[in-house]
Amino acid sequence: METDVLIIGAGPAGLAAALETASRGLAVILIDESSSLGGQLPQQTQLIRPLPSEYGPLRGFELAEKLINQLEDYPINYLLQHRVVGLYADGSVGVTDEENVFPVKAKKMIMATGAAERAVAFPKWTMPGIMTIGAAQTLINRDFVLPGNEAVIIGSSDFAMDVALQLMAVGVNVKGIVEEQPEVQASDNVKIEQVQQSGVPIYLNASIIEARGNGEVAEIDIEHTGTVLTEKVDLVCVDGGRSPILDLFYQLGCSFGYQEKLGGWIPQYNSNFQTDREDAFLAGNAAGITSQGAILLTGMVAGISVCEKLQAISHDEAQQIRGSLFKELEILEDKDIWESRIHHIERYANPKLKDQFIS
Amino acid sequence: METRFETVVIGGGVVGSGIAYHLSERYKGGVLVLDKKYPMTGTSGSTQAWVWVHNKTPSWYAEFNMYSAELYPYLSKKIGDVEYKRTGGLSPFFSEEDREKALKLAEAYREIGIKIKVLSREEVLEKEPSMNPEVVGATYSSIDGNVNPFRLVDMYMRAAKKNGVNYSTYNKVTGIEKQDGKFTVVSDKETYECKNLILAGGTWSRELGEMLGINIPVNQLRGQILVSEPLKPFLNHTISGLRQANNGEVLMGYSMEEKGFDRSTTLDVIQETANMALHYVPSLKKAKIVRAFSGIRAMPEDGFPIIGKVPGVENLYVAATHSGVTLSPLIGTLITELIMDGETSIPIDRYSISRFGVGVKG
Amino acid sequence: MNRLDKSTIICRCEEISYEEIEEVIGNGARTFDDIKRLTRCGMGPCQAKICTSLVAKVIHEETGKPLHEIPLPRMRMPLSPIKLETLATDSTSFSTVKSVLDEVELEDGKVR
Amino acid sequence: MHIKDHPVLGKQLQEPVTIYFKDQPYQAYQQQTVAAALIANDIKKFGVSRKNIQDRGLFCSRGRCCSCYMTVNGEDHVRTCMTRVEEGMEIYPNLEDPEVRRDGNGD
Repeated sequence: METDVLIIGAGPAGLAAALETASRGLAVILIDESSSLGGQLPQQTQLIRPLPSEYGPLRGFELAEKLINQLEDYPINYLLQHRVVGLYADGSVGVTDEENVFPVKAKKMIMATGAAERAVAFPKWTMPGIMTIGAAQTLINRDFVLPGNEAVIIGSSDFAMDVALQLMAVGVNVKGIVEEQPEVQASDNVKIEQVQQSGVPIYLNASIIEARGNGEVAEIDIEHTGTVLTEKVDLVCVDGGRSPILDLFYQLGCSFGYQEKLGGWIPQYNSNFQTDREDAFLAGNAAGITSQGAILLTGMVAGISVCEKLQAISHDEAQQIRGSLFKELEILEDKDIWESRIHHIERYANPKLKDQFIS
Repeated sequence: METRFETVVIGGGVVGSGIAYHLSERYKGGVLVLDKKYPMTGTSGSTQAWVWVHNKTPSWYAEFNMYSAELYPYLSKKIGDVEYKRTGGLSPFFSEEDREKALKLAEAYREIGIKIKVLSREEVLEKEPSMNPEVVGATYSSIDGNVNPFRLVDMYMRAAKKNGVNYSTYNKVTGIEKQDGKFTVVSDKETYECKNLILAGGTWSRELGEMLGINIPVNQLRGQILVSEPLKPFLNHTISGLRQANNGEVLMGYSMEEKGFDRSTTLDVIQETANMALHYVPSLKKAKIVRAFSGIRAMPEDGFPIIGKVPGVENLYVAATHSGVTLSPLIGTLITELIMDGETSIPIDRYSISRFGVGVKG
Repeated sequence: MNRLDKSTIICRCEEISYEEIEEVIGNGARTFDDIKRLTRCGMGPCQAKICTSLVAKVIHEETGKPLHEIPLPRMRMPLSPIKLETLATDSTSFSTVKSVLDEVELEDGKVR
Repeated sequence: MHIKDHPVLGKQLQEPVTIYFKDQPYQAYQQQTVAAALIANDIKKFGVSRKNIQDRGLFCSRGRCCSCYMTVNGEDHVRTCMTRVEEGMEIYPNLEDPEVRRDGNGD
């Protein structure tokens, strides 16, 4: 299989990049291991704002529909339920449909492989009924299944607040949010307010001593201000934060930098969202954990840069569009994340980790 | 930490740690092992770890490997369980022409006391029921087996440390000099002095030798290896190309590529290796592969080990070889004999570095 | 990270605890891969996708090294587990993959 | 418990599907994954770990942690969080290492 552009990951970043490239006449293959487009968006039932100007505030699944519909009149080759296995010596990407593994040779690649949730370890954290907040959200908003009736959430990011509200919306009794740090990690005060008004206590400087249960979680001990609180639960959702998924960048020999605020190790990339491997671009959470609006903008930048490199648009036009996309990104993105991203791009020439396969 | 030692070993992999352990059993002087990272970041940590004798050629080299294989049971008694299993080694073939080659091999080995049987198809399938029924025959040697390389090096280190050997890791050697009968070893963290110096640099032996103007002609030959998820035990032998570890995973791979120090893997070789594994054992088809790693063989220019004293440089010893896992008990014993007794119990002049016409350059 | 109870599992595939990792760090292991080779931590089906960040925290706590100085583990293909038959092609030609007998050369009927 | 009427997404569970866990029939719906369908039927323990035989179930639901490994229609170590239910699916917990011998002489 040959193509101009291979986009890996059909989440918001991949879909945005697909629009920029396919709408300018480039042959695009869009691959995702899930059976549907949109990545995690379809299960985001909360209102997403801010979004780039042309999108306006939408709920996650509405945004997914819009991104998918925009691609309707372009001949994109969708490879759903396909996943990347690795690379061939000539640089083509090894893809599998679970029957065979076959090479896909692309002139340029855009990796929109997203982020993965980090685990939180405490005694017996491996019991059934203990899962990530992303897993709980997937169950209620995509599979329409109640993961439990009485829950405790460990961690207090914006994502954790969304999941707390969504669990309560489907009737789960969220008995508390446990945060190790002295202050709530979420930045959206409206959501924090909503969670507290629903009667959910947020325990700060608190940690989990142990979970207990037979075959599945039944009880959890929370240490808070010197006292031990035991809660009867059948669901524990952990929020260990998220990090970019790096496996494919690593196989490509990309080098990495480290930005705490962007999720830790990040592939090195310049202002074209090009990694230090000439034919590999990136977009979305893979370029640093950020909000949905920013994710879309990074997909557009990567798409525009690829169009420029494949002469689908001129350098000047690309510079002009990128300029305005970066301006909008600065306005829309959380200040700390924006500054970390700029700092990361500035250090493009001196990565912290490189030549990982040369011993 | 002390900076003067009677003996310094550069390189803490299976060969270097093997030497340090065997030396520590008899030697009373201070021993320091230097490694530029932590042991097993090189070949010792990325190997199928066969303890393999048969079809190593010529026969004197097979004999050398056999001596080492025979030391393994005693080694396990001394340093603890290294998951050494003398499973017997099967090298199957699928065409009648190979049978002639196999018979010649068996005959050549019989002369030096290595029993190799050439099995018929039925005998192969009886020994290894999961083998592809299209197999035509196999060479079989009861001495072959395998070991867990991680445990082997770990147990060597623990036993050596218990006998007083010091390890300094993440401490790369950057320069070596010899003046008035002593070696000065300069490394990232420290400068050391010692009487005896042992070069066990594995794939980096050439670079190490150059620090003393000595040619240690070791090249790099990459091998890619597939690892399956742990499966219920079903493979009885070490088969040339794959084996099943104690933990149940099957290791598959027998490839050779000249890629210098590039330890990446490629789907090209991975898929070819998968074809080989399925060709040998079709029932592996549903087994899931969880990892493909690659290791760099430390391959001396002529393929044979470089062991022993360095002519012209007193108290300098070198141990650089391929099949370091198979040979580590023997090499450890031989180097210890050279240092303690000045000579070895079996002749090793074939393996001397002098065969490369080496003298001290400059 | 619950540092009080060192029996806490860090690698859920291979069930390696905090104290097992702490012990090998005490013996000089510094990177994820050092720890993996000595304890099997990270060798399970998930291939360290879950325990990488947890082990990095243990290394940080035991050695004081900041997280940005704790390198990534060596990530390998396949990016997630895959059946051998899916990987295999139907070709029977082998170029780089050899059989051991290939290496045995005969010179005028004798093994060289 | 299935969410028949989602507060934001409404009635999404349309085509029912019957799946079998340890030979017992359970109710699922077309677009659900095996893992989700089992949880809807209060089955959270999908298997046990290898060394300490500890219970395991859904954790990451992204196909990365492999804690949701089960035997589905005769195939071992299937990631049930990434596998959609199909009518008549036979599902068993993951209790031991896969056995290859029986596949060898089967199909």
